Amino acid sequence: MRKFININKYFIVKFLAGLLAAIVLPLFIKTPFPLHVMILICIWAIMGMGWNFIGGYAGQVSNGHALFYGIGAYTCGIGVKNFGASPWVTMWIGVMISMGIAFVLGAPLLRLKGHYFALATMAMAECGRIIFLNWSYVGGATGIDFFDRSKPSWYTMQFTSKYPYYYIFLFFVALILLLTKGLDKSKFGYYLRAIKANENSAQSVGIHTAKYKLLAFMLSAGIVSLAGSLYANYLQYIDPTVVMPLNISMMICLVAVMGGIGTVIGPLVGAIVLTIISEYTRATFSYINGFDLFVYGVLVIIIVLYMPNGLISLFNKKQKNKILTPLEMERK
Amino acid sequence: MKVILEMKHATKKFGGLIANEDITFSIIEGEIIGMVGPNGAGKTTLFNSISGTHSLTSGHVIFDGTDITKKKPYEICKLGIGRTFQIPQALNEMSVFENVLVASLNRHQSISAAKEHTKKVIAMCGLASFIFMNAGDLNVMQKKRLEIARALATEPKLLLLDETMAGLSGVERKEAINLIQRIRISGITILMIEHVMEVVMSVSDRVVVLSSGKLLAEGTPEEVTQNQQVIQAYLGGSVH
Amino acid sequence: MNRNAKIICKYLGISLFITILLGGCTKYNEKQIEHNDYSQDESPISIKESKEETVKIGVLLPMSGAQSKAGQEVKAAMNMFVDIINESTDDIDIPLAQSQGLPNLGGRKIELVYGDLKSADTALSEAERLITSEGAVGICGLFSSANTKTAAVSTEKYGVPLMSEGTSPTLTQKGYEYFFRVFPDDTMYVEDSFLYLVELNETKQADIKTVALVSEDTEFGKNIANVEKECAEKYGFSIVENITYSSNATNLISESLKLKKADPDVVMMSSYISDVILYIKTFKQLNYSPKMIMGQRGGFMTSELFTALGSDAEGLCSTSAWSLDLQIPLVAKLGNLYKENYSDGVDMIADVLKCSTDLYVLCLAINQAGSTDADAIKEAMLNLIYPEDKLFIAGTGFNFNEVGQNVGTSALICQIKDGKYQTVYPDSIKAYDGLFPLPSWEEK
Amino acid sequence: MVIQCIFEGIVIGSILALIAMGIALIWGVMNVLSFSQGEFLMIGMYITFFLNKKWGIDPILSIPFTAILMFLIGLLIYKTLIRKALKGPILSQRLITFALSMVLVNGMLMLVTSEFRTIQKITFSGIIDFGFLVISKEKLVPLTVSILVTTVLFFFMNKTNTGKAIRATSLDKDAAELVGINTEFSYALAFGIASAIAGIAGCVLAYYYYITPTAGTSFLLFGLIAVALGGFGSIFGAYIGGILMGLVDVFAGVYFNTAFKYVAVCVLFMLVVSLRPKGLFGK
Repeated sequence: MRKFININKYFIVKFLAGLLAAIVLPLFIKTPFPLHVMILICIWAIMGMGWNFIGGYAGQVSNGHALFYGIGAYTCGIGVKNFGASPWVTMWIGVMISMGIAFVLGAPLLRLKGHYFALATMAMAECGRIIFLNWSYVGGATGIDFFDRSKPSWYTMQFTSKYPYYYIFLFFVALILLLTKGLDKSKFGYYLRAIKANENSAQSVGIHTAKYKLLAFMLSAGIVSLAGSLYANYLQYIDPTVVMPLNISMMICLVAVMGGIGTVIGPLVGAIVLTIISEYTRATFSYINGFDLFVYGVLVIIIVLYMPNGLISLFNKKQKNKILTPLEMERK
Repeated sequence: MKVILEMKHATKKFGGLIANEDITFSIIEGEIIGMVGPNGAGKTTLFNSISGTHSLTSGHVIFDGTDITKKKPYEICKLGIGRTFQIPQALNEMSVFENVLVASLNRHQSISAAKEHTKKVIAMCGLASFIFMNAGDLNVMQKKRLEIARALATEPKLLLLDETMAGLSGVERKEAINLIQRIRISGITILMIEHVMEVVMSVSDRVVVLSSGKLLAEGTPEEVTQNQQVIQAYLGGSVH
Repeated sequence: MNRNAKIICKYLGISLFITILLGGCTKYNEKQIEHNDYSQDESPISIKESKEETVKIGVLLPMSGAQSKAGQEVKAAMNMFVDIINESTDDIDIPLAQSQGLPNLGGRKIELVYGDLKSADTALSEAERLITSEGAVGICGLFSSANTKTAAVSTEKYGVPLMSEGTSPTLTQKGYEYFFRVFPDDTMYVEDSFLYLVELNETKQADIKTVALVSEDTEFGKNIANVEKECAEKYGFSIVENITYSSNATNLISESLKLKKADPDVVMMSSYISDVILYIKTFKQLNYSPKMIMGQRGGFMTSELFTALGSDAEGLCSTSAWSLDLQIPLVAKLGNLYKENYSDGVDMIADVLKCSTDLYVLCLAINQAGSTDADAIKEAMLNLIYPEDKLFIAGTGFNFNEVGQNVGTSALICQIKDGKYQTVYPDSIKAYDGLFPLPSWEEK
Repeated sequence: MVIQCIFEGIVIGSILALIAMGIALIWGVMNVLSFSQGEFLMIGMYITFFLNKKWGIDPILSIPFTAILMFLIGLLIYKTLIRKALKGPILSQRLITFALSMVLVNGMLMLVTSEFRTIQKITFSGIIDFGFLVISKEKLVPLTVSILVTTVLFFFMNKTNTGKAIRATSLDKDAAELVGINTEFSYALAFGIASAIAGIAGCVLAYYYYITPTAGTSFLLFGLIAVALGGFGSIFGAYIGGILMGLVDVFAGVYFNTAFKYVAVCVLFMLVVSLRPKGLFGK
């Protein structure tokens, strides 16, 4: 394990401090709406971190992750509705299915480069959306509605309060954050970055690029699917227009890009900022038609334009210019 | 006298264009082989065929007893061939240290062991003062160094160097020759493409001459320089 | 150690900042909300009665996207009803109009708080925000069936009445406690459209035998298609083509070609406005004139239909729950008031009236209950007293059954004639004799 | 029926081809996947609409005006936004165009509301019915215009110095700069031309499509796919890609299933790029 996971103690301190803050924070919140925003932040953070593996680390920009999001949500929905299974189980089945589909589709699609890959994944997600829309077993356009106010429990992951949701989602955010951190400076992480930088030279130093890209694709599909499962349980209603539109695919990228792609906490930062902007503008400006999305779009443009490396570059600036001594380097 | 690499009737065609035609030669363990030839002679194509970037149209490449003709670059690298690129293909946005580290991971499973190894390679290649620099910010000479360091970090048995001396000043060239000698001492066979004749003649044990995709001559530097065909085809302009 | 302390301080600082930001997202009212997790019997959050002047009602409308025009119209009509209730309006003779505010609540006035209805998942969060942050005691708005389902998750959770005109029959089958629908559901509408066909066959020897179903591929179209299939079988019409298509398509050529080839007597469509426009234009371009186009509200029941299609819209039929030409004096009065003072000269159409009537009925129930407590409102809703002579909708009144459906309502069918919706069915209230078959494009 | 399908497919394809050419131009020259092209189409439609409403100008006559106006709008957007964006990573560029499309749609929504409009005063209208084939005169317009625009663009890119400069920039920006080409100018021009083409597409589409701020969005994905299908960097490829998409769209709808026609389009695309990773005509 030691050779696989490589986490230094400063990260652990930071992580625990952040976690503590995230745990304590909701106790000061008296209305559900901010809590709802925080839950959304968790969902987007998970998705952003998942996408980050293929889009950020491996540099294969997928614009079709809504497919996996939808598959996760649907597996959970069908499991709960049709089989009475616990979401705690179905979410992992969803992860398996997503990874399986990522494996099958990834093999041909990952051969594509740049914009072609983005477009092919977009087409893939669009196919998925239309198929789910017309597939009566999964409820088709009517969607799946598994809201049942009589059964709130941990087994069904249905609660009348928002707090349990928040803490469950926070747990998964923390888990995936640790996973990302663990992989960040591991062989896997370095290999993905090498693939992103230059596939030819990556191959020349012995990296099985196709295999690692596929692994990253599957991993990210699994994580995004997990987010889908969690969101479905929170919303307790899913249909293809909610969980599979093209916009979600783009927003996942946006979360990661805004925070900083290929970094550990970038997607988390992006999720916090983007969700707050999105919800805040909607709550404030929705009196005029379209004004909220207009403001939202302008803010996104400004942030992406002036911080092309993400908000994370604000924090990292100091460290970059600093010349590290070999001792410090070892810690890195 | 163990043969490490054997080219057997290697032919590579791109559509109608024949880049390499019926090339046969072999390399013995521990040698430094210089490969010379005018521009467009098919040297880099041959390199690409050996390292698996593309596969031969016909013929075979046998490395250390294994037929690697149809193998992929990463498999070939695992088997023990490291290469550099004529146009340096550094992993931009990664530091010099990380560039070499990625290559070190080829033989070292754990990060810490790989880091140790990386430090050695970096020290050997004289890149120690740049380790935190972004590879994209290096100058051409440093990038070429980095190419060598990266190839070396994969712990190859055979190293393919593609024009690592081009554009270097006299002093830098000396350092580079030094480096090549050191690499050889560590027991690595080297096949190098080089335009700078002075370098080829001084370090190579044997020289292979390509012209228009064909093998023109093979032998010690002295033999080759006296070969009439070579003089006509390649050195023709300068010998009068 | 020092460094660790610094980091912790930094993170706590950032969290504090985020808390403030999040807090800023909502306007705090002086309401205290107590959390009471995991209790099944009481609603988890009980809102203490405040001494506020107004009774707040949450309104969810599409503020952006293709439907926002309809949203604006609904907003205008709702404001009309709010004015009627809040001010004393003598010429509109309906309950609550003469008094100022809600008499049983000491004259408290109605205030609308708005939320954006972008998609089904925003319906959930916006409904929740309106309830918990804005203090809405009831939710209404321009809902689709999908939006209703997610909004219901919130309203059920907090125990707040939800008035929705989502027409999917599944809504009343789900056992929602606080869900109410004033107007008919899909089953009634579709049943009526087939009854109209039967009537045409009987009275006009129209000889209608075949129908084709065209439905868009989201919940709205899919549900109706299912009901239509059942009804067609029940009334002995054969379905010659059943088309499901993607809404907001770039073209509807293949769909139209298929219809032209099948050549049914009646085309039954459930589409949104964008697709209706494109369909009619495509039919015209392909020189295909169906004998009858029977729309199921949606795009067929919008004021934009006339501006966008002009004379091409003539003769289109649609089911409806209300029409300006109903033979009730109140209808014309309301219609005029709306047209003159609230909508810049746009006629009131059924969907707009439906949503605003929801609001009005909710106010009636609140007034009758004399309280804003959800259970009291529900109780009042189920026993709503409304003088029948003051009705402004078709049907017998507001009599809700246990699942929240108004059983006193009835559907009707309108046809577009002279740029107006005119009732052609049922016989008792029809304004003119329906036109069948439609003339071909050249004759129009 | 088959003939009708072919005709309709080519008409739809022509529209897609016009959008695709704009995307292909931006992709080829700047290596940006432009998500705002659909919105330029929409703005073009609105310009046409207002010209028609105010002065009764027929959409086909408004093409020059719309094209010039859209060209200027494109230049403005390039100068204020895209030029800065080009300095960032590729993904940021793409997301900026995505956010731009959001801004344009909602800005338009604020300006003109979401009301669905159509052009009422049209000179070219009516149908010619052959029985086996019904030709609507309105549809001949996109057909002709797309062929004209393609030809003009082809000659512009291949025969004029400015066009050659743009092509040189797209092949190798640094080398083009070395031989004295003002690449900045080429970029701006390419973006302007792409916007103008989208505007022209808006003009011809306004003949029979509804006009609303979200109208362009649904064309975008298929425009993008058409470019990738044809192989980027070639005007001709984009044109063929567009036509092919239109044909597949109609035939899949009529002979397969209307609900799944876009699945057919997407699957075809994925198959083609799996076999030929650079598209049909890509090099």
